Amino acid sequence: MLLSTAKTFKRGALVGTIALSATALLLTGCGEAPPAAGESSSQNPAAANFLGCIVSDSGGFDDQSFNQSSYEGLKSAEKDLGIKLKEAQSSTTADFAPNLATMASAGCNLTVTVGFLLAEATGTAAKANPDLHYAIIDDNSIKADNVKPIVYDTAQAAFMAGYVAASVSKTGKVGTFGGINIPTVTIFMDGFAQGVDYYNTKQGKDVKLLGWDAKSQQGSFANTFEIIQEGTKTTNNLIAEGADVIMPVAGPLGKGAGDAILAANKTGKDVKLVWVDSDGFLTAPTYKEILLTSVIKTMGEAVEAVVKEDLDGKFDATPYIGTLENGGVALAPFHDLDASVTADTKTQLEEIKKSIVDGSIKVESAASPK
Amino acid sequence: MSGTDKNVPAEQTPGTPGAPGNPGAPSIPGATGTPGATGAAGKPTAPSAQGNADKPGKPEKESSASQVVREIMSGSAMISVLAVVVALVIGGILIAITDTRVTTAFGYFFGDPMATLKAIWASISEAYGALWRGATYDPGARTWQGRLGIFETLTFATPLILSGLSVTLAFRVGLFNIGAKGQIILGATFAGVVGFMIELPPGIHLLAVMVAGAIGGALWGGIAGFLKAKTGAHEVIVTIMLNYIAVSLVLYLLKNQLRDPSSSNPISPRMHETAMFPLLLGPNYRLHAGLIVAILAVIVVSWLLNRSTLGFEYRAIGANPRAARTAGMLVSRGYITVMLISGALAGLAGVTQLAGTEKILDADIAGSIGFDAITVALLGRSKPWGTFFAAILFGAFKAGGTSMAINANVSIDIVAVVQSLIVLFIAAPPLIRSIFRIKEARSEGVSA
Amino acid sequence: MAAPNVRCTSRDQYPRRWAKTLKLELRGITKSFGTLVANDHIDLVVESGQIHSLLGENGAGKSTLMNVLYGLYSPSSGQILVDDVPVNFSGPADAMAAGIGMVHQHFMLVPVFTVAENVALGAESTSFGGVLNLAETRRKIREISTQFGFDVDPDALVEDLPVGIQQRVEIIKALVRNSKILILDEPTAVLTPQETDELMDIMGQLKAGGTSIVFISHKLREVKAISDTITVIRRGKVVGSASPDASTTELAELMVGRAVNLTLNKADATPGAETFKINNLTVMNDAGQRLLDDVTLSVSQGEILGIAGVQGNGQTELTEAVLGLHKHVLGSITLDGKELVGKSVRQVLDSGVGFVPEDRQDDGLVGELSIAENLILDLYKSAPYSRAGTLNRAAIAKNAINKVAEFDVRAQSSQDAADTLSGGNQQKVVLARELSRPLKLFIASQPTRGVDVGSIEFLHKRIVAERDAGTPVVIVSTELDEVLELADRIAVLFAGRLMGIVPGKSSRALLGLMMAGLPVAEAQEQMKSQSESGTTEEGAQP
Amino acid sequence: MSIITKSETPKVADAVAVRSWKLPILLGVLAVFAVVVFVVLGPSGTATFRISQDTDAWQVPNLVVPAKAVGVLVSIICVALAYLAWRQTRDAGKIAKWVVMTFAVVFVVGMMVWIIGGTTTQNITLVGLFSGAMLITTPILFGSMSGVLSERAGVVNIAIEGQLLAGAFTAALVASITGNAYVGLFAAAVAGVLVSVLLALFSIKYVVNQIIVGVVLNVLVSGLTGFLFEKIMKTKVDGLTIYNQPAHLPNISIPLLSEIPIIGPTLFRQSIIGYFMLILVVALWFGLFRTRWGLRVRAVGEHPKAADTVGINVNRTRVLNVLAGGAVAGIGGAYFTLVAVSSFSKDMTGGLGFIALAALIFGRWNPIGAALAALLFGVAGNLQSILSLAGTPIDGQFLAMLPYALTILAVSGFVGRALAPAADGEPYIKE
Repeated sequence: MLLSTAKTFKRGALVGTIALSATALLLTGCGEAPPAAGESSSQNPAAANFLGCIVSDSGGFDDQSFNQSSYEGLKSAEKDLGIKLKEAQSSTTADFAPNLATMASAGCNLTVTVGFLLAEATGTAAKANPDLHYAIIDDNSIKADNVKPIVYDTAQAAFMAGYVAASVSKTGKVGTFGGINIPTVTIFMDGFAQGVDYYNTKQGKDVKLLGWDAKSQQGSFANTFEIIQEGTKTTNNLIAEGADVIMPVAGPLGKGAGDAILAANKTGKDVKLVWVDSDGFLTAPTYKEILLTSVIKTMGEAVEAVVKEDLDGKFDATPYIGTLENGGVALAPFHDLDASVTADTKTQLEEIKKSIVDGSIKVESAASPK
Repeated sequence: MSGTDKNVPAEQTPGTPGAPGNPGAPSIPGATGTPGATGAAGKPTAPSAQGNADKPGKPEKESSASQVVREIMSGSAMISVLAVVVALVIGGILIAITDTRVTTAFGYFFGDPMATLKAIWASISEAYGALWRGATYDPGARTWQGRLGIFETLTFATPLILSGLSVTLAFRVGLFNIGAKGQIILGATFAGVVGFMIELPPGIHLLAVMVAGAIGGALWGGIAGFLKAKTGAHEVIVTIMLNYIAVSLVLYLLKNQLRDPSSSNPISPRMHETAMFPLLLGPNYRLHAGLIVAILAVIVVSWLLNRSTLGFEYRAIGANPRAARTAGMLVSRGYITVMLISGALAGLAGVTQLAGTEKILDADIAGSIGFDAITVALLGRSKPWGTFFAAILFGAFKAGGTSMAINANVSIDIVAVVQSLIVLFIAAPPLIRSIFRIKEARSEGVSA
Repeated sequence: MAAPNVRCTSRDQYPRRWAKTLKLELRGITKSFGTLVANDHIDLVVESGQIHSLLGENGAGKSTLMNVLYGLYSPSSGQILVDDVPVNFSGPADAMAAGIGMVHQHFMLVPVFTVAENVALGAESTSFGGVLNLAETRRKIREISTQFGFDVDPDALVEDLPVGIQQRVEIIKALVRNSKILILDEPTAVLTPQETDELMDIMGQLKAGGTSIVFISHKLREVKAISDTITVIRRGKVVGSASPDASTTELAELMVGRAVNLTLNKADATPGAETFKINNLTVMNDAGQRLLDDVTLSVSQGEILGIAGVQGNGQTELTEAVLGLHKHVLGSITLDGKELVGKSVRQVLDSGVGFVPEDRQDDGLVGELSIAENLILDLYKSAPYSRAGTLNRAAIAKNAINKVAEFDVRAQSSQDAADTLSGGNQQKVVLARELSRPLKLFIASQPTRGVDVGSIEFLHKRIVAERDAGTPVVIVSTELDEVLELADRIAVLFAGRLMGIVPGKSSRALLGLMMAGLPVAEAQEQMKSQSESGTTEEGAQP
Repeated sequence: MSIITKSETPKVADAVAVRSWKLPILLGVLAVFAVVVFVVLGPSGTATFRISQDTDAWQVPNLVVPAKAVGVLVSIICVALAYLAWRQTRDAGKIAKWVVMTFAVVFVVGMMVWIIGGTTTQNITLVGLFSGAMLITTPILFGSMSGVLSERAGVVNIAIEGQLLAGAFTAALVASITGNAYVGLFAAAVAGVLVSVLLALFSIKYVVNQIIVGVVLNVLVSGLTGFLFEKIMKTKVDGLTIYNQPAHLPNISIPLLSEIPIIGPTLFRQSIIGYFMLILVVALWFGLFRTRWGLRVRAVGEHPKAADTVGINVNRTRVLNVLAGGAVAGIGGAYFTLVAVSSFSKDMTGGLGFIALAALIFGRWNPIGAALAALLFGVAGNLQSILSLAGTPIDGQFLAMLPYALTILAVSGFVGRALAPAADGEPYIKE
């Protein structure tokens, strides 16, 4: 930590703001002025005029979930394709419409909106600006020529996660909890539940799932996507109830869950974490040692792809539905905990994936995109 | 409370820290509201009876021109303007020192000092430029809506006017209504029930929605008023708690009774077209007829406070509930009715949000309006028209803040910083005076 | 957290409490608040071991001066010398360290603390680490109590104690701090005549022990009775000094600055029908304690009934119950045969009751509202001041101009806030409002408290005029002089009970005994036996 | 003296004629509720309370009770007590304290059994309930101690939320930069003090209404931390948000004590902040009621003028107390980012500062009372989470309302009268 801090001091970028120490300021103030440089040249002249924009929901771009993944997708489009980027975070529902309006008046060629909550505002903005393109993540309700819905059948990948979770559980209990009881969350939990059930049927075991009852669609929810310690609290309770593999579906609260597990493992437990949305091994390396796997939604890739299509003049409004088949959803590698998953299980997972793709295993969730 | 008569040694009377020099000037918000004076203890430390006899008349007025100038300079209007300026300057400093261009340029400050200054200028002018253009007029914007940000400003101001009035009115009766948030939520919920569950002919429908919203807000405000009147429960605590309860309640309803049946998300169906405020400037702008409702509300509240017997009761209760009671006014009824009206105003703010801009009810309908309402009322010095202009200023901050966040990449959180600083400075005129070295118009014994 | 400038009286000094006396001198003390000069070049010498009285009207600047002396205010100019050494007080701690103690007019006791805690506060005995050692304080309290014959329980909560005892606690507080100069600010305001006499005794004992006393009062009789020297203050200036032998009239003229008529010229009452009756009135607080217990009395038209008693013996409750301000009321109150109990304040006022509350600032006026608005504070709903819920500003302004002129309210403009007025003018506003409509009953509590002598005369005349117009009048006052002056009959309340009703010309001694809790028959009995044995008390002369 | 001593005080009388029916009515309603809900709608089967965790060295057997039978028993007791309360009110004008206390305890037991019996799993870990509650209780408790400190001295502290948030933010930032959690902890205390400086400056020096200052400071801190979070903490260096990866405070188990059932895991397996909290509560209670400092602080909060006349510097006492409160709340804020979770997020205090205010009132401005109230709110909050795991039919939103509803009842006088220090919120101005 000290080392990395030292590195930053050299960078000099943020030092002045943070350290506020006169000495540091003097030291850094003695640097040399850089040569006046022109704008960095972009690879593609068309791209340089292309404005890609993104509007988050109240989770913000650091939610380690769909806002972040989508944002990173657009970021890599900026880097890879050379487009320009504008971003807006919404802190309340009332921010959606004005954010979208400002994007339109700034002339955004493509605006990505993240989350079903933005559907109303996105629909309105798309109607008002028929010449601009929109893509909305996790919503398939808007029917318009200039709006591309991007949705995921996440239950498919979550099914595999449920299966593998059940297989590694020593206590015979696995757990999950959500941020808020909404479809984009419960679809994970439905798939996970069915994966556990499938494992029980196949292996003749009785692994219990805590925190979600697929039949009644009721379960454990933190009622927030923002207050991280609620994730810690819920995870502690799951651990106390005996769960030893836990899948939080609550954006930033996943960090709270990870912290709870790290703390519990210090007291002699052996609890594992299943990350969602992105590969947690890469996005949340703090939890490497407890990370069993992740249920990935490839939103970043999807966003970048849509940008590329639009840039190439190939924008179309057909919904993109991410599945195991097209790689839109996937189960991440086991990374450091590879050893905890038996070879048998790995083989079975491969078979399950095939069966889901060919339809012989039906993963059903009320929340699955139609 | 800040400096009204009661807690000051009587001899000190004319002009206390809270009351700016100008004799006719409004005392600062807290002074008019005196929530604390009626609060927990309710017994002001009365100055000695003997001392009161010492209270002098007003000192004679100078008539020189310089005196006039000084009066204007130290008057409340000038304080307000200067408070805004200081807050913006502090905001600008924050923007500059967190801008990587500035910090980078500072890295070679001694090599090229101008570069740092240029970077600071670029950083601040970009941010505030975007703020200004977003709030008023932006010739470079692509869409008409973006070009005339002034209408966005008014759109944002609409619920702020109504909820600000809600806080203002309660202030004047000595109650501190922190519950605008809950009242907005309840107002919007009631309005929603009428707006998307019932079909009515145009005109009547909107009217019914407004009435329902007002009732919803009044109900929530009324609880606090009732408990204050009947049990003495401090309205600040009760309204804060009611805010949380309102959020939980509406979340529950949105998951069950009020949920859009075609969706499994906790949001309501869309309002019927007949239940919505007509757009004032066509589909290009979000500005809706709710603004007219808000302006009418300002006029009504202004009349209520200054010209009506009810308002006379309210002012008397707010300034001295015991004297009001002795004069035959029903203080508890005053508390209840004012919280009903105050709640109804906040409820109407919820209606303008739902039936004006949002169209769909979700648990977040109140956004930050509830707390902004408090700052708006404070900035407006608890006067109806003051609240109106304060709401427009904050609406401009909101509209401009969006543009600033997107076009200058400055987080909109800075707006909250600037707004709260404005209120702090306005509440403490001596601080602003000392910053600008303004002498007070009249000599007085301040200093605590 | 201990404020460093607090110097606790060290224990080894304690036995020497009476060993030394102090002389106090004020030279050219001036204290101004903004443009107001409360004290103007005041010179004063208090010789050691003397009782020096400071006489002045309400608002003459006595309290301000004493607050300067006690370090609460810092003087704008001038010097304080203790034993000829100039001192500079930055706070009460310094004054206490210099040996000055003060018993404030409004007791400076924390109601929810015990006696011991109050006495300890600021001069705490502590053991290791700042832990309170109240045992030491209790011991000191008992010691002083024994010496002066106080009966004070160190562990009683102050809020449960009667005011007389609270005053003892204040004196103990000063003595524990080794005060050699004691300032008593209007100490008799809350006492019965007998308690006043006892206080005089204590002052005598203290003086004998070497303590110098500054006695502040506007009551000529007391000042004459106890002082060694008298200094008179008017409008912030020393206007003269006098010996205790000076005549009452001389002192009064010195104090007021002109010839004053100490007795009110009023005709004898010509009582008419008994229109106002109180029967078996009991008032309770929320806890069920009886603040007023089974009181029965009646008042006739054209008669003034004075209600005497030490503050806090049910007078406030009596008047407030008539107005309808109390929740728990048993019995009946009738005016012209109509029951008032259970009616709202509005209804009571509308039935023709004029009411002047005890505390005009808290209950009588809304300071932030204008004088004009205060003049219609309980009339705003009636014509011509409002119509259909809308205020008629012109009528309100016109009324204000008339009333200000009639009652001689000294204000720049009737649109000024009421709290810019002086106490006397505020009281005039309240009386102007209450006397400006046809009344069937007029009740005034402490009608002249804190009012200068000039205004007192005026207000008294207005009240008598109301009586002469045929209105039944009830006057509540803790100033026995005022009751004696105004009342045609006097009722005495003690601990919420009526001790009896006596004629307006009754003796001070009799009233004093009743105020101390003796029913009228017993009091008369005791008077008789005392006059037989020839031990007439000093305060017994009317 | 004779006359005074023999005289009665005016406050003699009997208390018969004035009765408050608030409490008997409340108890009656609850008793009816108990009969209807616990008996008529009561679950069959058992309710299991697990007392030990499987990792505990000292295992205590589970407590298993028949739900319906307990429901019947509880209802009978509740009805009987409500009747007793009614009779006592009628006859004596007031209710004996034990009646209300017993009623409360019995009712809560009945409620718990009913809820647990109604869940699908019909069991609950008590240790999980309490130790998990600490996650919420700790910041609430620190916040309410900040409130105790400033309000006992007469300054209303609505800015607790802001103090907590400032502490959480600063702890995260400084602990990230320095890599040392203890430095972060110290910085958090400083940040809390800085918020207090503003509170003191505006409310004491400029005598601005204390509630206004508090409300505005909350907005200010929220905006400021939000802004700096966006501008600084989100900065990534080599893909890592290096300004938002605070070092953690380790948990320290106290040998033996940590093995006591329920209490051990709840109180004696905590970080240094947790132990500081325990000490703080006791120290504040002792300090306030047993030391010179406390006597003076209470005097300043009750009757500042009286304190002034005995040489206590009222405004200095107030300022120092407000500052100390800020430090305490700042440390409470550090708990969020140094113990509870491992990074800062916007507005992460989520209104716990306001609940701290509620706990302060609920606990009647007494450190011990406020601590118990904080525990109650923590348990209520965690119960919601645990019950949703156990599969309760009760909607979580209603449990979420519980602390707020309780607070309203408390300030309305249904749960005992809450009396603030007499001069709380009153500025003290002397010439």
